[in-house]
Amino acid sequence: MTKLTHHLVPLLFVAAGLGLSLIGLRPVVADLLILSVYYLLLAGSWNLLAGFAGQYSFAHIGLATAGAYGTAALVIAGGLSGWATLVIMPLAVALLGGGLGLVALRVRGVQLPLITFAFAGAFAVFLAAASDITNGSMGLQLPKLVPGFDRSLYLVLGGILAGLFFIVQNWMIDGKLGLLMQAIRDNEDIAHGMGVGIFRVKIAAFMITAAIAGLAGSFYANYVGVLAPSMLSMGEMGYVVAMAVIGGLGYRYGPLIGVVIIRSIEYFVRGFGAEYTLVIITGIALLVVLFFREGVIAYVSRLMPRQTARWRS
Amino acid sequence: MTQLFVQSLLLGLLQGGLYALLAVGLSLVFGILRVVNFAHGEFAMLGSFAAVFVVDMLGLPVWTGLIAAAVAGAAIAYATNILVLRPIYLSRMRQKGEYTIIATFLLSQFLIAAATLSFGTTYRKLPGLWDQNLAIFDYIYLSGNRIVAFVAAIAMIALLFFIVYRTDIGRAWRALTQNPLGAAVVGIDVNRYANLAFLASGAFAGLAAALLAPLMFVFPASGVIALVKAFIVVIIGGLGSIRGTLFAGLLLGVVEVMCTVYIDTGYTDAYGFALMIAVLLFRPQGLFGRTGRAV
Amino acid sequence: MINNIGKISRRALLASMTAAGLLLAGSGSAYAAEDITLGLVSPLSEPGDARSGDAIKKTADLWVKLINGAGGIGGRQVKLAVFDDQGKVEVGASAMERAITEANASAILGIWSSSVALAQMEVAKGYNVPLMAFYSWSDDITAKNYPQVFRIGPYNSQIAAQMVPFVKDRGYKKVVVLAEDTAYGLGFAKAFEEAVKAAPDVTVEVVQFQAQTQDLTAVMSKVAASKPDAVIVQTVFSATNLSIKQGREVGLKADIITGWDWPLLPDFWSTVGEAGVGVVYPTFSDPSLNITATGKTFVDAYKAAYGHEPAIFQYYLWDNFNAVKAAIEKSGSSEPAKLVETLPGVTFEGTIGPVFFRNEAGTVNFHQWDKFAMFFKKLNKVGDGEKEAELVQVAK
Amino acid sequence: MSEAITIKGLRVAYESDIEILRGVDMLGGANTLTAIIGPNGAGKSTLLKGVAGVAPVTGGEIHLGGQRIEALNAAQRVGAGVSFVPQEASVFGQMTVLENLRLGGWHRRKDKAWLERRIAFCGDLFHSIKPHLERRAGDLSGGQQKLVEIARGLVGEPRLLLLDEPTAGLSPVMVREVYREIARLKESRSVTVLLVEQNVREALAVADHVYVLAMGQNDTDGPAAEIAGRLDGIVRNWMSREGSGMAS
Repeated sequence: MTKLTHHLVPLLFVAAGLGLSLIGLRPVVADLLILSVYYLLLAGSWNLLAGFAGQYSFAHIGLATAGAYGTAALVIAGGLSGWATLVIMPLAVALLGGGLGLVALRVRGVQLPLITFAFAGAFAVFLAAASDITNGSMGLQLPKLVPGFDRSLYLVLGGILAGLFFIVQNWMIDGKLGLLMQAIRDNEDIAHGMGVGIFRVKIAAFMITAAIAGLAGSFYANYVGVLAPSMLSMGEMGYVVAMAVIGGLGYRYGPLIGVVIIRSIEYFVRGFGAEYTLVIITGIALLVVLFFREGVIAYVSRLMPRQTARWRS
Repeated sequence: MTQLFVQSLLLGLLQGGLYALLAVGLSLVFGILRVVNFAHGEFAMLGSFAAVFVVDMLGLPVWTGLIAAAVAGAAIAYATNILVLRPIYLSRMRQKGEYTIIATFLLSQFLIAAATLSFGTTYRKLPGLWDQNLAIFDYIYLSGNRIVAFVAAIAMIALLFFIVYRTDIGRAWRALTQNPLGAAVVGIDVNRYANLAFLASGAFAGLAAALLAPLMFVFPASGVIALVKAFIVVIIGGLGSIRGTLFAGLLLGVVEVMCTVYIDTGYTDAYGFALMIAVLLFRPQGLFGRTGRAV
Repeated sequence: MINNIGKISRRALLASMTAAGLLLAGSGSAYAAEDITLGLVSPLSEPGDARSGDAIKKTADLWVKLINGAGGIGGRQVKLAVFDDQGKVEVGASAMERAITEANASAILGIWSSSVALAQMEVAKGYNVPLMAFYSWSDDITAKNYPQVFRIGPYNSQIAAQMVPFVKDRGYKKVVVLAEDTAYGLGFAKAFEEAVKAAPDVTVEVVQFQAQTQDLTAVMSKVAASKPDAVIVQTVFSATNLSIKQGREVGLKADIITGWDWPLLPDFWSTVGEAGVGVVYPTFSDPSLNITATGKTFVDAYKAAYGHEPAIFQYYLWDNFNAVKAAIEKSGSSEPAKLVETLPGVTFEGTIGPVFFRNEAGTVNFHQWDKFAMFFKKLNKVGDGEKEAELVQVAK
Repeated sequence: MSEAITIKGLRVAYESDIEILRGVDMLGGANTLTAIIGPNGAGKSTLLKGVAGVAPVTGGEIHLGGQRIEALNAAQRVGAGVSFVPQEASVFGQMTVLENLRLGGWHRRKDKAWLERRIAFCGDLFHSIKPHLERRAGDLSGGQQKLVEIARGLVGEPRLLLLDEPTAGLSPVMVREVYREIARLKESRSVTVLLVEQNVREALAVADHVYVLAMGQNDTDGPAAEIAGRLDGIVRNWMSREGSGMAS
């Protein structure tokens, strides 16, 4: 794809959001699409962090959850409007992500997934146990952006947020930061030798992707209107990882493809019960991991040899 | 109040022995292959189901359940290595370590879902070898099964120490852990010894789960708890260090019990995480790990 | 602008729904009257309380089978639209919306966890569809006075109040409430702390723990060391069995009063063993209970179908279904809005007595049926079931 | 005991389209020391790895005495008598020198009496590690560690010893130490040695025969003394190639 196409994609999403809201969708389909935006923001930003910068953090869902609970706190205790939280929480979570990075990035390689895993685990215990603050598993209710069950505004907002994500992604990948991130991913020692400020680049990647996760969490809170600790589980993290990996880790549109595939499967198999959904989704993800190691995008582009170079970021 | 203190300390130590047994295989495999195995907990879970099957359904004696658990755990670990991990670590892809984490993570989610589907979510219990509550001088209270489990755990870890420091298999493992290149040039077949390490890892996890089963319960998601504990132990002790694993297991057991009793009962699982984070920050290689490893 | 979009879409939505309805009516059984759909939203998988979800599903399936076998409601067949809430509030709320908008459910039944129910109430209110609670104990469910929400079953503050006389009569001076960190556990603990103020010489300590825990030995050591007279365990997960087993293991000598009907679940004795002897459990069920003809039909059919006795919450669920049936018969319609209007006035024979709703606006007794008795029963030997358990006390 | 090695048309490629060795021929006489020199990227180390079986051989033949070995895997080649001492540190740092030596006889570990004899023999071989047999190998100096690796490589009674830049990264004092011992090893005339070395002068001083590689192919070869004579010309030739950027 050319650079121009990359810049058209955000417009496409904004237009789709507007169009769909005008057509009017069945609530179930609208639900599916709106929550898919949440997953797209998460899988997409995780892809930037893991696929492009090579930093496999397992705290990403934790950051989104922090964004969601932060939104609830601002709305309920602070009396702010939901719209304000959509601006404030990404910034706040970026700082949180930066802090986490300062701490977690002191370790390298496979220890990073482990320490972020520990942070997420500890946060999950806190959310459930500190029920006097978080309301525990009773769930924390907050007013939605739009009272009632009208989804059209959320479809528009979802389209805009998805578009925004792709704009940020284009800016990151095509810019200097993206090059430095990939240099670190491919060989940290060589990148270091070339004078790349490794720690600064990593922190920047952590903060930007954390901001996107925070935005996702805030969007989720404003849409769903009720939060519970179950939002932060290893299963959810696995879900996001599966999306990125199935689509193609380190590919610009990998997470998008992954979200489409997994959410569709989920939509069609959910009638069988949650266990079946999980078996099917994790089974497919596992097969992709084992046999199409670079994800669906890489596999498809190999079938179309002429396009290979264009699909690769 | 000293009574509570002594009781807690003892409980923590007994619990810690089992944590160490759960974790020791994870550490062994990491040392040899640099693979962090997120499916380790499911080796334990499936092992304990095998024990339930043998003892409950077939009606065989309890000790056969322990053997069944070890065998089942070993078999699944072996299959995991051959089918999931070997293709990755023999490939030429970059960031293999991280990729094995993703693969085993998804495998673990799949095994939990599959087990839920096959076995249902009811809690099952395994009878123990010594199903009796003991009141020692009416001061210390313990179940016999806890003592059996601890003694067995320590015996198994002692056996592992013997294997590692006194046999050729152990020499090969240590060689692979200390210098994979050196091991290759002296002609040690990494595949063969990785398989053996996985067999041991699965057997120990399965056995640990079967020893824990009479104290707790058997159900599909039980592996998650086992994995988290094993992780914490391995990180604290230092990846690849068996001595460290034993020490860290006991430490985790004591810290969990003590903090639960003396700080707040609602945060039991958080204490382990906190300990793990602290160790990673101040001594990333773990208490017994060595600096400059290829981690 | 935005409002306009909303209007358009809602109109479009209505149009499409009507079209779908016509299509359904046209293609389906053209001669028979249209089927009635009831939504069942329950925890059918982890991390929800899937054990209870399973029991709920069995009860619902049986009810639909019996009703359809007897010719349906007013000649119309009943079908269930089953959704899994996974014990998660957000999943429960969206499942409920699916049941309403996609399956066109006339009423939603089978809700279990209070947390989920509280989120679903907003959906019920928004769509004006009846939501039937039976064993979700949070006071808020009826105290919020939503016209669409009904409960045939107990609630926390009443249960807690009934427990105080029991504690006094047994002479307990020091009571520990062991509560899981959920709406169920902590909600009860709070209500009990409030209610026990009526008995100033009883001291209460609440010990909170992680609901999904697998190891309570440390917690139980602490409880045992404080040497209470009684421990009230309030949890639905494995911790019911764990607290008993591990409590005795670490030398807990106090009486254990544990959650409701859990000791009757099939895995109780096989997991707890000897330690279960002496456990007292409060319940709303007892052989001395006056089971009506309706109740007897239910119990017999249930035993025939599944080979064991139903637990008391399944009785209430049965009454939930019958309440919806009564409302449909009374109003002659399965329109959700009609049912919301009709339900407060229905009376019918329930499983353990006549059922009618108290409609005291502004209180917890709004759309609430509460004619249940509370029994305290003691398990005296391994394997004791509901019939063998000794009745220690009754609170009405 | 030891054998001559004959290499014919050896090709090595890590990825299908990038060939590092493009047909190399070589002959190392039994019990001689053959040095391989050449510019950076000439494929010297790759040649040793190809012979040791740790780099993928895509064509050509390797004869060790009467045996064809190019189809064997690395472990099987150890069994066939090939011993490789790689350039990177390969010592087992947490084990004692003796334990390191014991692992050198891995492929015949069941033969206990033979193994003990070999450990004793090889432990005695180099003056500068003899006093340290009970110490942890990781605590020795870099040069001593390299000697431990060479001694370990000799425990299995190899027919062919492959030394890949044994002095890379060592201080001049240690370089001299290692070469003193390599010279002693050569004098004992007990093993065929292929030696890859950047320190051309050290290599020429100790070698019997020298091969020069360039760009994955044979450049020239001859007896050590002869190559030493025309070294200036050879090196000038490399420089011009490296300057043109074609060597790598």
